[in-house]
Order: sequence, then structure tokens, then C-alpha cells
Amino acid sequence: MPRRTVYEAKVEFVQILDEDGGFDEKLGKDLISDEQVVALYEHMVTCRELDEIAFKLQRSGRMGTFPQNKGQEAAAIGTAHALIKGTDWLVPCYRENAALFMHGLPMHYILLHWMGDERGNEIPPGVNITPLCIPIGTHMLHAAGIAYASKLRNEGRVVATFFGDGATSEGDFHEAMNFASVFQAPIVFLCQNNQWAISVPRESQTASETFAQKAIAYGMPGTQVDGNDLFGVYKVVKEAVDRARDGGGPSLIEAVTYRLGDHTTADDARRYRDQAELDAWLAKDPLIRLRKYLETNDLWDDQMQTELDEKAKVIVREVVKTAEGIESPATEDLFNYTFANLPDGIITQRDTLRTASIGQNPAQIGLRTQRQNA
Amino acid sequence: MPRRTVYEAKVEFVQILDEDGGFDEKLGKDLISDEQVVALYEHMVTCRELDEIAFKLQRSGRMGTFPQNKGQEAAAIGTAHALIKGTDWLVPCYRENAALFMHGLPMHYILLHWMGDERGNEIPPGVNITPLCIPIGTHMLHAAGIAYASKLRNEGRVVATFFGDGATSEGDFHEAMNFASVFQAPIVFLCQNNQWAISVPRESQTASETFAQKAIAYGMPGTQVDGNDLFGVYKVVKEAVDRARDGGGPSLIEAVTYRLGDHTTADDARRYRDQAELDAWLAKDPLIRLRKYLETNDLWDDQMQTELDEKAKVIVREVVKTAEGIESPATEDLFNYTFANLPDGIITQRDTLRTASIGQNPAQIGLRTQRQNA
Amino acid sequence: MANLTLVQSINLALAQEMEADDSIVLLGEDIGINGGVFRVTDGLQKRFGNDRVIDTPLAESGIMGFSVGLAMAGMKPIPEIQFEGFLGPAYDQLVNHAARFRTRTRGALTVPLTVRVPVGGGIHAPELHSDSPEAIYAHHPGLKVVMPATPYDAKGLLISAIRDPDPVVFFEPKRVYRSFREEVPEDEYTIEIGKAKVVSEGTDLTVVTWGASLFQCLEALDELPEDISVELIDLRSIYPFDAEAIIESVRKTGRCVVVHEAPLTAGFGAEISSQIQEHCFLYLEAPVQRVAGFDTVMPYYKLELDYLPEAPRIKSAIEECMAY
Amino acid sequence: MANLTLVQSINLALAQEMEADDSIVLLGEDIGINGGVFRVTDGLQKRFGNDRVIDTPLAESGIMGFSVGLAMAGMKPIPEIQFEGFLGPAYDQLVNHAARFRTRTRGALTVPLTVRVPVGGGIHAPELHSDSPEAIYAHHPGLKVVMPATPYDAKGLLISAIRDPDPVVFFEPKRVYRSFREEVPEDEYTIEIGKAKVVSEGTDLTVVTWGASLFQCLEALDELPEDISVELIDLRSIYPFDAEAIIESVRKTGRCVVVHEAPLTAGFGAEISSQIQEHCFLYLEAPVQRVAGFDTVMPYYKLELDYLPEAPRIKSAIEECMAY
Ligand SMILES: Cc1ncc(C[n+]2csc(CCOP(=O)(O)OP(=O)(O)O)c2C)c(N)n1
Ligand SMILES: Cc1ncc(C[n+]2csc(CCOP(=O)(O)OP(=O)(O)O)c2C)c(N)n1
Ligand SMILES: [Mg+2]
Ligand SMILES: [Mg+2]
Repeated sequence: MPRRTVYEAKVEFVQILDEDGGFDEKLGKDLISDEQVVALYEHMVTCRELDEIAFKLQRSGRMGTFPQNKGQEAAAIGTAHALIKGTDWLVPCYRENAALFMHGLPMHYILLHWMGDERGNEIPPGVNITPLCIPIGTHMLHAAGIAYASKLRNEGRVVATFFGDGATSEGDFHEAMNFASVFQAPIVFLCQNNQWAISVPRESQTASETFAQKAIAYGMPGTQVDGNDLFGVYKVVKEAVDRARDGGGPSLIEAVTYRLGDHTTADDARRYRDQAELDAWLAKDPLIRLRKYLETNDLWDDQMQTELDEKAKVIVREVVKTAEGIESPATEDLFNYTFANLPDGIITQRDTLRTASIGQNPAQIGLRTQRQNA
Repeated sequence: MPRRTVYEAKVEFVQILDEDGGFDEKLGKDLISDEQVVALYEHMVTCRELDEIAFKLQRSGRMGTFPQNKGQEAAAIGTAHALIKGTDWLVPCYRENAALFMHGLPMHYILLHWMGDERGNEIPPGVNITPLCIPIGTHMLHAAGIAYASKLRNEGRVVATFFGDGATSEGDFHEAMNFASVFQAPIVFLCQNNQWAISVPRESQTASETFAQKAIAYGMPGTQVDGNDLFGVYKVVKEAVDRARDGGGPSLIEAVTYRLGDHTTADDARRYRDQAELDAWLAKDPLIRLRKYLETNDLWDDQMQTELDEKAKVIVREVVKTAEGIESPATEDLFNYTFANLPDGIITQRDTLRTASIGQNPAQIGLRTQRQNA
Repeated sequence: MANLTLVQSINLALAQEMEADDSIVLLGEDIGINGGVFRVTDGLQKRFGNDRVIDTPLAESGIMGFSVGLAMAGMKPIPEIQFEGFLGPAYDQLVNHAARFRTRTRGALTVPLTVRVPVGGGIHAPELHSDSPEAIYAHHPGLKVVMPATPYDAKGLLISAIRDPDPVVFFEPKRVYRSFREEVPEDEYTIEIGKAKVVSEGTDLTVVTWGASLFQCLEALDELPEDISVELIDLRSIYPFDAEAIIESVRKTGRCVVVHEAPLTAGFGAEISSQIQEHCFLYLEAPVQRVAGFDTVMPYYKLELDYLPEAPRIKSAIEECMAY
Repeated sequence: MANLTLVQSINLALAQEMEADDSIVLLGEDIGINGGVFRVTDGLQKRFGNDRVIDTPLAESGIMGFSVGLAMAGMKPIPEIQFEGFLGPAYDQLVNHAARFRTRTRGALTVPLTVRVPVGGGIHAPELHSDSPEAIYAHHPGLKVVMPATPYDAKGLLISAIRDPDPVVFFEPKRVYRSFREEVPEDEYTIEIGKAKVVSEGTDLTVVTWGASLFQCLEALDELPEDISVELIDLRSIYPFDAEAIIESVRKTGRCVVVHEAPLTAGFGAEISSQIQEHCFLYLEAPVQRVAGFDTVMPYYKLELDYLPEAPRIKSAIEECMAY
């Protein structure tokens, strides 16, 4: 056999709740209890409210650049639901706020972050989340390291890391996938393929037919899922998490979704994408779909929606108040977190707010002797 | 179909001349003419001689670190034979000297390089080769850029870039593969899987079953070939080169081979690999295999071998003489190639061989005015 | 002659050079239909086509390494890195390859690329969108580094950079991108890399600065007592830099304050201070002062103006240097 | 007390710290069964197992970023980068992540890692195996940078680095790896990061150096006329560095020569020279001199000794500084 097949692979696509409200009983039955679905829906709506208000805060000059999460809530929430809060880790990018809140990040932290305040990253003890990551594609290596630490110490923790379609182009994505698979770290790589990386469409980002198939390069399972389908996402992530926790190593999941907003508030997507495309995806909004599901199953009505909308507004108003109510950071915060033990040079800079030396008290640089006859 | 297959892929292994001398007529017939095979064999033997002598030069202190190419000649030569000298480009690492010589690199350049002399990289005009690349995995991006330049200008040039199994772990490998496939650049990625990256075996380098399947992540054809089989390598590379020249984009080829020597002269492979493994591969030496083929086909005899061995010695002796006979580089060579137009600071450093200023002629820093009353 | 912003003058220079030399290609993230996140390449893809204004995948090492290949094959690539913080992934290709090929091959293979990079703080941007890494690249042999502060200088320096046979890091101070307009000639012109500009002449003290800090220095100068005569030098080129202009000035004034946004320690101000001392030792009436970013991580934007060398800090350094 | 090479003293320190603290893991290319290309980790995998001495895939960004993750999860990773030239791919993870997490999270997540990196020229190595990038990392806030020159200092500084709650870049001058032996106590001891060592006392001129250049300085001192009394300071820590020790010395001697292998421009010598000037202005009798690598790419080895600051160049700088 001079030309023989030495390797074969395939990639599956999973969908449980389709955009018309169709539900696959075989895969979806008893997957998430009715109560839980309602709670997840409520969370989704609240997160959407925060997202819209954050947008307005930026527009009215009360916040810096903000990347809306709108449209990607099912991927975030489905994933977060499959992980154990306080045990497992979430290593996010910036479009999965809903997952972070579920795992204990106070909502106003996200606003603080985008208000230019590091205290938005001061993750509270017991909350296993790393801060939003600005340099694209770099944090998955941290996730792999955290996962491997769990394995080394037999802690049973699993890590889920979120990143976009664009992030898969970075070398660090490759290195993270490779390290995770070589070391069989307990981690789930959750690619939110929202079809765009700012203005660059998926087809210009990669020549591969799916992102899921990139797993094959690492001998890792890869699955594609409808990212706007809470059930589908939960299902495939849960399988991957269970496998990881059982020592089965990492997985890559491509959640096919869409960025319903601009890239950030600094962006204007009309420059580069068609309204028709956007419209088609607006119809697939995970909120609409999940509400349809709830209504079909008599778990929801207009009255509940009205109450929820009101409740969400109240919650978010409070969150904004908290974020805006925090006193300005002190100038000396500039200095105090550079090292655990500040070197003399930084102490001098902090205490004098100067860089070079004239006018600084010579005592501050701690001279042991002083020649007199200068 | 809530769980449906959305992607399928397979990887093939190609072998034409097996290690027992078996030859696949279907794939191999008329692939390379008898004359050419003899010429390629002669080249292989000459390159092996250079390789052994280079090793000795290092051992006797006449050269710095040297990475032997021994055992990987078929992959180099089979590839080089599939490309057009003077038109196509070779972008090498350091274990495919035989390919470079075929495309016009003077043999003593390789010695000069390892003798710590940049003149070993002063590629002669018309020779489309980049110099040996020391930082692993970084040069494939250059290859992709060169290939894309050919496409942009419709030059019809194809690029082949060589790298090891270890190199596939670097982020730049990933970025090069991605850029090449997104831009459909005319390039062949030739991975010499010699089973080891210094002391790290293939299984610790990647969890994927083959290196060829890494192509799948980029929607690129990937093929595995017996790297010690000149015919097989030529066949798959030629197919990939033809496809690339016809606008069909990039390919990845994994040549399965073995590093018969230590990693470099600074290494001692006995520290980390079994003699039995080495012995098994010594039997697969591409030289032995090709000679067997020639003899089976009445193209070669002992007499010819004796003459070739003698000829190779003479050639290599001459090469060593040339490399060692070159006068030492002038100190000012340190400076002259930093920029096309040297800044004043570098000119001053060159002319005074100093860094800071005392003792330097103030005229050299070109002061336009001089305050008198200092 | 038109009244242009920095963004516009760079756009103009790119368009004119692309028109004149078809080996020039632009490549980067979102530089095509979107015109770059700062719109610096606005309209260029439409005008020159997808083959010459290339949207790349999201990978900075890729952008840089691919550009090195294009350059070695005879093109003149102008990669854009979206923000200076994302030079990090491109660092290895830039300093270990782009900067070294001429030396490595004794001139047989060269890399005439110009990498454009928005730089510096002051615009309320997120983390890693406000740093000033010029000293890093100035320290690596084989690279030229420039940072124009005005639309006029930007056009002339960019044209020089593009025509330069070696790699140039072209930093664009984003705080200045749209902060003011200036008359910029329509015709092409060059400003020599390595030449500083004396912005205002003076006799008592020399201020050396570059990038957006120029405007903080001007503000500080405005607030100084009339009787202090300051010579203000905009370095424009970081490597090579115009030692001669500085030395000449400091030999005249005897005092110098250097101002930059990057952290103090091992910042480029240290090089300038050292060279002044080496060449003006007997002329100096006070130590050279450095007003710079602190030796701490560039903060998120709430504190960024406390970090950056703003006018009051510059003013007091000048006054104390005068009083020495 | 044993007579150890630099390689051996580092190996000893690693072993002792690993013994004492099981959150320490080593990771890097070829550090396991092979013991590292310089044998610095020889025997450690055998002793501590594959889980604590981890051979990684060939990917420096991966090594660094993975280490950042391990560290945030409570481990104390000690990555090795095989040669300083290969810090390039790890640069982004080191300066934009390892160095920033404490600041970024107000101390909630920290990165106590020590990255070991062989550094410097003089051993006839190939390209990118002989550079000296210490100024680069010293300029990036949030990193500590050390470069011991002797076996004794290496052990003490490495133990300090490992125990430090923040990331430390630990440069090992490869020219010294096996060049001599020194008595190194068996017991663990620390040397404070940020403290220089006065190698020899003197009154006429201060020489400040670090890394392998220490030995070129000693050679130069040997060849100086008897009547020149030089105070030789081995900086050991680059950031933070011992400004106090230098200032104290230069206020005494009035003259200073700084010696390092890295290129002159924006090298760490510039920072030292600047600070001396700022703090010793009225004490200086001559400009501070810098003897350094040239502003050119570190050459292949045939010319490396022409590039490096060898004893004759140091000697003449000292003599000229004395004669000023
Ligand atoms: C290393 C790096 N390069 C560039 C950028 C600028 N940038 C910010 S977001 C973005 C696109 C990200 O696309 P994707 O990964 O698909 O995530 P999405 O925004 O679509 O969620 C770019 C290019 C960055 N933040 N980091
Ligand atoms: C970026 C980088 N990291 C590390 C090294 C040190 N190094 C030199 S060769 C090598 C192994 C290369 O393995 P592989 O790619 O399989 O090529 P081979 O030597 O087996 O031909 C390593 C780690 C290097 N040269 N460059
Ligand atoms: Mg996206
Ligand atoms: Mg190999």
C-alpha cells in the first residue's frame, strides 16, 4: 500500500434548540431542568440590560471604549453552567461577561474595567476568574497553565477559556492548544466564532472550513455547536468538562454565533458589513430563541417578562451606581502594585511624584556617606 | 440531524522505495530518469562526506558547533529536485544542506557559517536561498512572504521551506501556515520529522498522530511521506509544487525520517535515546537504500562507488580548503552592514573602535559650533 | 498646501508613495475596507486594490515575519501594528530578523520595511493601548526609530522611512492624531531621519522631547516666567538621533531637561542624558534632568494623566534646573 | 562548602529550593533527561520526577505563558529559556503579562516566576546565542532583572529570585558557566536583589559592571599602573539596581567607567551614567565613560572578541578618564 490512509478525522455540529424553536428531545431531554432554564434566561436578560446600558454610558461620556456582548450570551451562559463555580476556572477574553457574573464576578467590576480602573480586575478571593484580557489570543496559555496546575496537584479543577475567531490566528493560540494536549491538561477551549474580528470576516481569518477542526492539529477532540443555542452549548461543554475532569484532556469547542453590535463603541460596523447579514442574525438572537422555548413549554409569559425587564433595570441601575460611586483611585495607586516590595526608586518616585533627581531630598536616595568638599 | 458531521479529512502516507529495496512501479515508474537518479545519488554521497568532515572539523577545533544532516539527505534532495533552480526559492533551517547545494549555494558557505563567519550567508546573486536560520520555526513566515510576493507579481515562483518536528510547536509555524493558506501562497511546507528536537521525542512535542494532519487546521492538503525515500519525497513534493504553481495554494508535507547523528556537535544523544532505536534507523539510511536501488537496476557497482567516494573526498577537501583559506574578516565588517547608510554614531564607533566619547576627536561628532568660554 | 491632521498627512504620504512605487504594499489588521482603527489608511484599499492594501489575519508575528519575506523578495511592505502594545508578539521577528538580515547576509538580503505603530497615552484607551516602547527598539541594532509629533514632520519622515533601504519603526503619537491641523504641502518632500527640529530657540536651557510630549512642553513653556529663555528641541528621530543638535544647544545653554512618556529607567532619556554628559561635560551648569513616565506599569486611564509627564511636572523641572 | 562552577551552584540552589518548596516546578526545552544544553538542571528530573522538571514543546511564548498560568494558580514556576536570543518569542508574555498581573489586578493575581536565561557572548556560539538584552527587561516595569557573575552570588541571588513574590529574569553569563570554581556554602543563603558588590575598593575611579564583563574588568585592572586605585563594583542586580552603592563610590572617586556587553545606545550603562550625573554632579571630575558593545548586531563568533568590551578597551577608558 504505497499510498495509504494513516489518519482520519471528522468534526460534528451539535444543535438542540434551533432558531425556529425546534428542540431535539434525544439530546436535550432532562439536560437542564425547567427551573434552571428560567433562571438562566433571567440572567441572560439582565446581562443584556447591562450590555445596553454600558453602551449608553460610553455614548454619554461616562465610560471609555466598551465591547458589547450582545448576541453571544448563550455561549457564555451555557459554558458557565457546565462548570463548577468556585472550583473551576474561567479565563475570559471580553465577550462573555454573563459567564463571569455567574461565577461570582461582581457586575460593577466590568464597568470599572472599562472606566479605566484596575479595581475592575481585583478579582475577589474565591472567585476563580482571570481579568478581561486585552491582548488577543494571549490568555489561553494562562488557562492551560492553570489547568495543568490543577492536574499536577490533583485538584480536580477544570478550566474554560473563551476567545474569538480572530484569536485563533495568534501563535499563542497554537502554543496553548499544543501545551494543553501534550500535557493533557483539564481545559476546554471555547472559541466564540462570532464571524468577525473587528472588520475582518471569518473567511479572511482562516482557510479552514471550521474552527473546530483546528483541534485535529493537536490530536484533540473538536466540536462545532450552535452558539446561540443554550442547550447545545451546555451539552457539548459539559461533555468536554466531564472528560477533562476524568483525565481525558483538553477539547476545543467552536460556538457558532454572531456579534450583534459593533466591535466596540469605537467601531462602526456599517463600514464593513451588510445590514442583511446582521438582520438575519438578529433573528437568531439567543434571547428570542430561549424565550420562545420557555413560552412553548409554558414556563414564561408576558407578565413575567415585564417583571423581569423591570428587575433587570433596577439591578443594572444599582450596578452603575456602584461603579460610578467609587471614589477616584489615589495617585499613589500608580506605584503600590508594581511589586510586592517596592524598590527604593519607585518609593522615591511615589513620594516625590518625580522621576529624575533635582529637588529630591538626597536623604530619600539613602546615601550612606556624603563627601563634604564637593 | 442535531449531531451531524460537518467536516471530514484524512491523511495519506506515501512510499515508493521501501527500506528493503521494494519499488512501487505504479507510483514510481518514470518518475526520475536513471541518469538523474545516479546524479542525485552521487550528490547525496558527496553531501554525506561533507557532513562527516564538518563533524571532524568541529572535533579538531577548526569549526564551532555543527548540526549533522546525516540521514536526512533524501528529504532534502527529493525536495530540491522538485523545484526549479534559480526560479523557485528554498527557505531552509539547517538540516537540508544537500538541497541548498543543488540550488547553487557554494558548499564552503555552510562551513563558513558554522565557522562563525557571516560571509557564509552572503548568498550569491541569482541563488534563491535564504541563509540557515538559527531561531527555530521563525523562517517559515519569511517563506510565506516570499511566496506571496511571487503571487502578487505573477512570477510563477514556488517556495519550499524546511523545518523540523520541533519547529511545528512554535507560534510562528502556525502563523505561517495560516497566512500561507489564507493568501493561497505558492509554498510547500516541508517538515522533516526526524523524531527528535534535541532530546525531546516526537510524542512530547505534539499529541497529534502525525505532523501532516496539522495541515487540516488550515484547510491545506497534508501528506506524510517516507522521508528516506527519494522517490516518495520527490513525488509528493512535485505534486505540491505543481499545485502551488497552478494557483492551488500551499501544502504541508511531513517527511518521516531520522536524525542519525547527535543534535549538534555540542550534544550527546546517548544521554537520552536508545541505541536500539538508532540502530533500527541506521538500517533505513537513505544512502543505503538508494544504492540498493541502483544496484538492483544495474545502474551501479562497487567500482563506481569507489570512484565516487574518492571524488567526494577530493571535492570536500577542496571545499574545506576554500573555507579555511578565506582571510579573517576585518574588524570593520562589524559595522559596515548594520545599515545601508551608516549613522554618524556607528561611523564614529567604527573609526575609533570606541563606544563612549573621551579621547574621541570632537570633530568626529561633527559639532557645527563650539562654545569657547567653557 | 492643505490644512491636515496627523492622520491625514500620513494617509497622504502613503497614497503618494504607493502611487509612485508599486512595490509598496500595506498590510495589517483592519486596514482595508475599515481604513484602520484610526482611519489612517482610509480609502487606500479602494484606490489601490486588495492586493496592495491587505487585511491580514490577527497575528502580529505573522504580519511582521510575512513582511520580512515580502521585503527580501523585493517588495516594500508597510505593515501596521494596531497599537504599540501589540508589538509584543511581533518583537522577535522585528529585532531578530528584520533588523538583522543585512548584517547576517553581508547585504545580500535586505529588509526595506516601515512598520507603522500608533504610540503613547492620553486618549483614555484600554490597557496596552498607551505605552511608549521607543527605547526598546532604539537599543536593538539594525532598526531605525522615528516619532514625528506634527503633521508636517509625519509626512516628510514617513516618506524618508519608506524610501529607506532598512527597516524603520514609525511611531505615530495617537494623542496628536486629530488634536490639531497644520499646513502640509501637497508635493512630496522628505525629512532626513536622524535630524532634530529646533522648535523654539533659547539661551538658558534646552528641553529635548519627542512625540506627544512636545505639546506638554509647549504648554509648560507658556507658563514659564518671561525671563527664562528655553530652546525646545523635538527629536523626531530616536535612532539615529541628532546628538549634534542637542550637544550644540546644550553647549550654548548649559542646562537640559529631557521629557518623554516612557518609564524613566533605561528610557531613551538616559541615552540622551549620558551623551550630553559625555560631550558637554565642561559646559553643564546643572545635571541633565529627566521628566518621564514612572517606573511603574502604564495605568488604566483614570490615572493616566498622573503618570504622563504633563506640563506642571515639566515646568517645575525646568525651574529647578534653572535654580541649580 | 564545595568548590563549584556557576553551573553547579545554580543546580545546587535549584535542588535545595525544590526540596524545600514543592510548589516549585522547572520547565523548558531539554531540561529533563538531558539536563539542559548547559547541564544546569542535570539530575533534577531524576530526583524530582517528570511532574516537577518538565520538558516542554519547543515554544518559548508557550513556556512563558504557561508559567504565568501555573504561577497564578499558586505554583512557583522556574522556566528556562535556552538562550537569550530565544527570549524574543517569550517577550510578549513576559513583559505584557508576567510583569503586569500584580498591577493589573491590584495584587489579586500575582506571578512569582523566575525565568532562567543564559546570556552573553564569548563562547563561540552561533547567532542569537550571544546577546545581552538586560536593558530591555529592566526598562519594562514589573520585572526584576539580575545577572550574577560568580558561583557564590548565583546561588544566593537565585534563591532570592525564587522566593521573590514577583517575576525575576535571572540571567546566567554563559562565558562564566565553567570558567572557574569558587567556594559555595552548602547551606542555603540569600543575596538581596538590588544590592551591588564592591569587588575591590579604590579611591581614584569607580568601575561599574555586571555579568561576564566583570572578568574583563579584573583583567584590565591587573594591567593598570599601580598608582591608579580603582573601586570595582559588580552590579549583580540590574533592576532594581544599587544606585546608592554607585553614588557613594563615585562621590568618593569622582570618576566612573561603566562596562557592559550590550550595545551602547540605550544600554543599561546609560541609566547608570544618567543617575550618576543626577546624584553626583558636583563630585564628578570627568564624564562617566561607557565601554560597551557597539551599536551593531552582535557578530558571528570570528569577530565576537572585537565586539565585546575586552580588557584593553576597558583599560584605555580608565586611563583616559583618569587623564581627563
Ligand atoms: C494582540 C492583539 N492584537 C490586536 C488587538 C486589537 N484588537 C482588539 S479586538 C480585535 C479583534 C478580535 O477578534 P476576535 O478574536 O474574533 O474577538 P471578537 O472581538 O470578535 O469577540 C483586535 C484586532 C488586540 N487587542 N490584541
Ligand atoms: C526559537 C528557538 N528556540 C530554541 C532553540 C534551541 N534549539 C536549537 S535546535 C532545537 C531543536 C530543533 O528541533 P527540530 O525542529 O525537530 O529540528 P532538528 O534539530 O531535529 O532538525 C532547539 C530547541 C532555537 N534555536 N530557537
Ligand atoms: Mg470574532
Ligand atoms: Mg527534529
